[in-house]
Amino acid sequence: MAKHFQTLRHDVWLPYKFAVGPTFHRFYEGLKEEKILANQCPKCGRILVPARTFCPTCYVDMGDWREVAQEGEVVSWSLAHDEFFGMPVDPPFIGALIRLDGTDCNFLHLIGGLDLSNQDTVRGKIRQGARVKAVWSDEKTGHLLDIKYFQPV
Amino acid sequence: MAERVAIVEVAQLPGSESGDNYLDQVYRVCKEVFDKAGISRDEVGTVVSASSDVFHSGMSCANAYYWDSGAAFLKNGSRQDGESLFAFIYGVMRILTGPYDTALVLGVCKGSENPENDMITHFYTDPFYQRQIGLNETFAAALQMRAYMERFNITEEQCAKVVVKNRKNALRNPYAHLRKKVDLEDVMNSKMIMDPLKDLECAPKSEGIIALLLASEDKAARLTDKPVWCKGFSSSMDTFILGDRDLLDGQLKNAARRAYDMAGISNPRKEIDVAEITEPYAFQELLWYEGLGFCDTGEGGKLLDSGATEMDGDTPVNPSGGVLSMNPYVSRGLYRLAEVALQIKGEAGERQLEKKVKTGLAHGTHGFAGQCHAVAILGS
Amino acid sequence: MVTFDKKGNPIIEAEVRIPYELAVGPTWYRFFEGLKQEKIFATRCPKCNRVLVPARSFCPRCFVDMEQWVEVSQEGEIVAWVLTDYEYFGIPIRPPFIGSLIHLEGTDCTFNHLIGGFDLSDLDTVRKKVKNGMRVKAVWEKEKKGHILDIKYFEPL
Amino acid sequence: MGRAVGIIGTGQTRHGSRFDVTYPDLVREAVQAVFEDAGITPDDIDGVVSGTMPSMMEGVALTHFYFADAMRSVGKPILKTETCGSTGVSLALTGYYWVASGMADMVLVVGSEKMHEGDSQATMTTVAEPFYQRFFISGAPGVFSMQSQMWMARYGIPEDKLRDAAAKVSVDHHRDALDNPYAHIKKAVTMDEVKNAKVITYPCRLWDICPNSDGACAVIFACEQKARKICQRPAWIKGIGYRGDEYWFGDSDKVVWQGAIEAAKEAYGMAGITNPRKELDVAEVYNPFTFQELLYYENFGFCDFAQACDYTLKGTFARGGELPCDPSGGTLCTNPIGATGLIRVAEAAMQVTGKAGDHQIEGAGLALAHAMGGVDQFNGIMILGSQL
Repeated sequence: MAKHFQTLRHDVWLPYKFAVGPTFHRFYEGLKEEKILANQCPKCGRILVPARTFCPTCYVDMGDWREVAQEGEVVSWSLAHDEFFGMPVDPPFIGALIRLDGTDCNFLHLIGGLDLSNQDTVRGKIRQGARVKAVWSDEKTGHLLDIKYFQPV
Repeated sequence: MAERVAIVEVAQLPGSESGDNYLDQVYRVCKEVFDKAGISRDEVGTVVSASSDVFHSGMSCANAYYWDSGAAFLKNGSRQDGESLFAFIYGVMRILTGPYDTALVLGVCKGSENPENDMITHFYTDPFYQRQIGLNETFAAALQMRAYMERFNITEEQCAKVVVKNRKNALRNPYAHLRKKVDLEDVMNSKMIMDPLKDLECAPKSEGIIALLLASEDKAARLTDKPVWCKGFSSSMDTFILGDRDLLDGQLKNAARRAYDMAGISNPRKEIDVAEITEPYAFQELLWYEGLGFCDTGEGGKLLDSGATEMDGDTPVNPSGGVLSMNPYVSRGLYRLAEVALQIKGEAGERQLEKKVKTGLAHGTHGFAGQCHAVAILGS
Repeated sequence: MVTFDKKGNPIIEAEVRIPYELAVGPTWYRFFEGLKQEKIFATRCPKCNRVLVPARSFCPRCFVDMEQWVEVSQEGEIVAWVLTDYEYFGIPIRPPFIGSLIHLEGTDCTFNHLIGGFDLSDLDTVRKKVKNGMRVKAVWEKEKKGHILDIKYFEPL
Repeated sequence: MGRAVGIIGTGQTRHGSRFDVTYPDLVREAVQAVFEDAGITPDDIDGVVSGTMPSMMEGVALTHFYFADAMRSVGKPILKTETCGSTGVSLALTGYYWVASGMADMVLVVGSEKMHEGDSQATMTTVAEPFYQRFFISGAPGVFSMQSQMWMARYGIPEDKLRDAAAKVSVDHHRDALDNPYAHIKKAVTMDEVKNAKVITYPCRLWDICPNSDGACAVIFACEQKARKICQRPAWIKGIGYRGDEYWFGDSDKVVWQGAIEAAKEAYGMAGITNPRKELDVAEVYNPFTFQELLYYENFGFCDFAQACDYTLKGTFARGGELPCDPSGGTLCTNPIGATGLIRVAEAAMQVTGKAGDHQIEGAGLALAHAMGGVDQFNGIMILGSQL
């Protein structure tokens, strides 16, 4: 950022330790076993993924845990071309909202496993309603990217 | 208890990058608004500012830094975070409650000192899920835009036309950051950032330091012959996790409905003479038309095509050039409000609308895909 | 990646570094240029007449411009001091160091800077040496960068 | 003035090191507690006020997004207040003004901090700008050490006496905290332990300084009509005050501290208090450092200048004394910063409504709550009473 006036470079550099809590911990443990875990609200009956501590709508503790389908439908997607801070993988990549079968919310993740170099080709292949399926990373660390991406079926 | 609260005067700094020191800029804009109203710092009752630490040049507890520059030395004051329209309504509440009969409302964001906005919006995410997928405001907007296009057959051209309209309006606004005309082709051919969102459809990162002086009815009568009244206000918050939300049926209509009820507005399209709305991504202006009740659901593109929201239309939207022409993230809501106030006062210079402006709407939004909206109604 | 704290709770550790670039502006610029020439500049308020250091562009109380520049004395009295001998992430100066408020002669506020030039390793020795009201004088770095630490510290006279 | 406003419920988390839950879950703990205490449902709420201290304290910015569901604010109007360490009282003031102005009848106010997730001293370093003060403000303890030293020097207070008074404050509050189910530090300390503890920044020693805490607090404000209908014993807001100094630490006097004096004066004026030590029954003074609590006694007019040590050593401000201060153990024993000021307000409300349990001051009818923020810059006060 070369500027035409005098500036002072100033980095804010801070360390954090985030409390994962039992709910996300169990969800991450599931990922390590190639399972996508959700839980169900005892009041409204919705199945939410990732699993939550409480239902955001009913405000009651979530109930039964269950493994959900690794397949679903694309609800919305975007092909990222540029590098940005905090991006999960190198561009180009597709970020997407996916409705996993049997769940009642959209799951934010990546779509991959296809050639992303040409936008028009991608637009031809990925559409709202397209079926996708989870592809797992070889090494699991208990992280959202243990699922490498969702691939068109 | 005061019955009504007015905006007395407005002072704003331009959005372009400035080598001036932050504190000097804040001081100058406050001084300007006092001079316009003809009052001294000592006479000011209370001070409410808006700023966000993360959009504040890397200094935490932002309002500590500019407290005295913001005229608040030994005054009762407070600060709102995230959305500067919050500071406006908090100033209104303070006057309504008393004993203060004036309030300085300040929006502070020196964007030129910050990293890219999305580096910062990334920190809105929870560290466990959405952060691991790299979510930020542009990412969320791109998902929202595609959903909007597919569900309602909104075209990429309709979205791009918002940019053309607003950037054209900005040519007449000396405070706007980007003052260069763009045509439809420029927008359509601009770099794809996150498909379907193109570079020119995303708002820039701007400076924006702005001050408004509010007063009770009695006090306003002594300070100005053109008071602009606060007629209605509300805000509304949406759920946190993006995948839990219906991105096309958000909280704007709740915020708008409550603000309209307060202002006694039943037909916004007819009763609102001008609207300044926060459209950090071009397509959002179309979607917000719907949320504000300017048209039916899915009809945002058609409303734009009809020309109704152009400068000479029946509901001009963003005569200032909007956020696409100037985006000081935190203070952008107050810039919208100031523009509406100036239009009502008839002091909007070259961009003054030809028709008589009696009632105007200012809208602010922050967060992913409009997680939070605020709507203010002003009137003569 | 999930690790565990000492009680066995799962945590995720992360470090965040966000870059900002601040506009210095003409007042700080002139103040820092002064430091390069071993001068400490203040400005005077035309209304309340107070001399404030470092130089300001406006008086926070009177809310008027402060355009009259004055070079102030490099000597003054200690008003308060604190020996810091603990460390934390991102601490800008390596401990031990003494932060202090110094009333420079001819000014109407106190100046925040370091006291140094002697052994700081033992609190009791430091307490015997450093007292409020004690006179101190600026000691300059050989190489100047136009930075507040061009004054190395203030040394007891 | 605006409409009368009352507090109809308070909720706190168990404060301390809370790595057992995520941040929204912690916030929810306080919000659930406040709805239970007030006996109302979220549907009754017209608006929500949210606040934490600096955004980067926990590495999540603009936390009102993150807590939207935990605060039950979805679909509701919201405000987000942040004023450094005084955030908690500023939050309460926001709730008060929202209701007093007539723009809402019932407002939920939530303050929180999860300080163990970040590095508090590193974050606080970023409160000082990098042109000047950053290099000389050695964290919060450094600032307060300088302030107490100026005080001692100004009045020639003998060091031993000041040390004894500060130690007594620490001993008393650590004992008080044992009776507060929400308090973080629950350990009795002796005068000798305090006086001989490790020096952090001279003269502050370990037991003179507050901990880093995780915690949240929630309070519901209601207009007079609703408060009377819903709640048998609301805590009425009798007075409010707030003042801020210049940003630079060296620009104004922090011993005869105009910001603190005028904030108190504003609140006393509204509440009709002329002799605070006699008229107030209890005070929750923001006391992250023992020495600072003593300084506040003087600036708030609980005693004359230079007299705080004498009164303290006599027991005037201890439980059972003339004006008990911080019977909850105060900030000294519990400091989740963004919640801390609101905890003061909640504790004051609990005292005047007889809900403070084991640390109840018998018959308390008028209470002061206070918070301080910035580099000795902000002071906010709210006075609560059992009678309107």
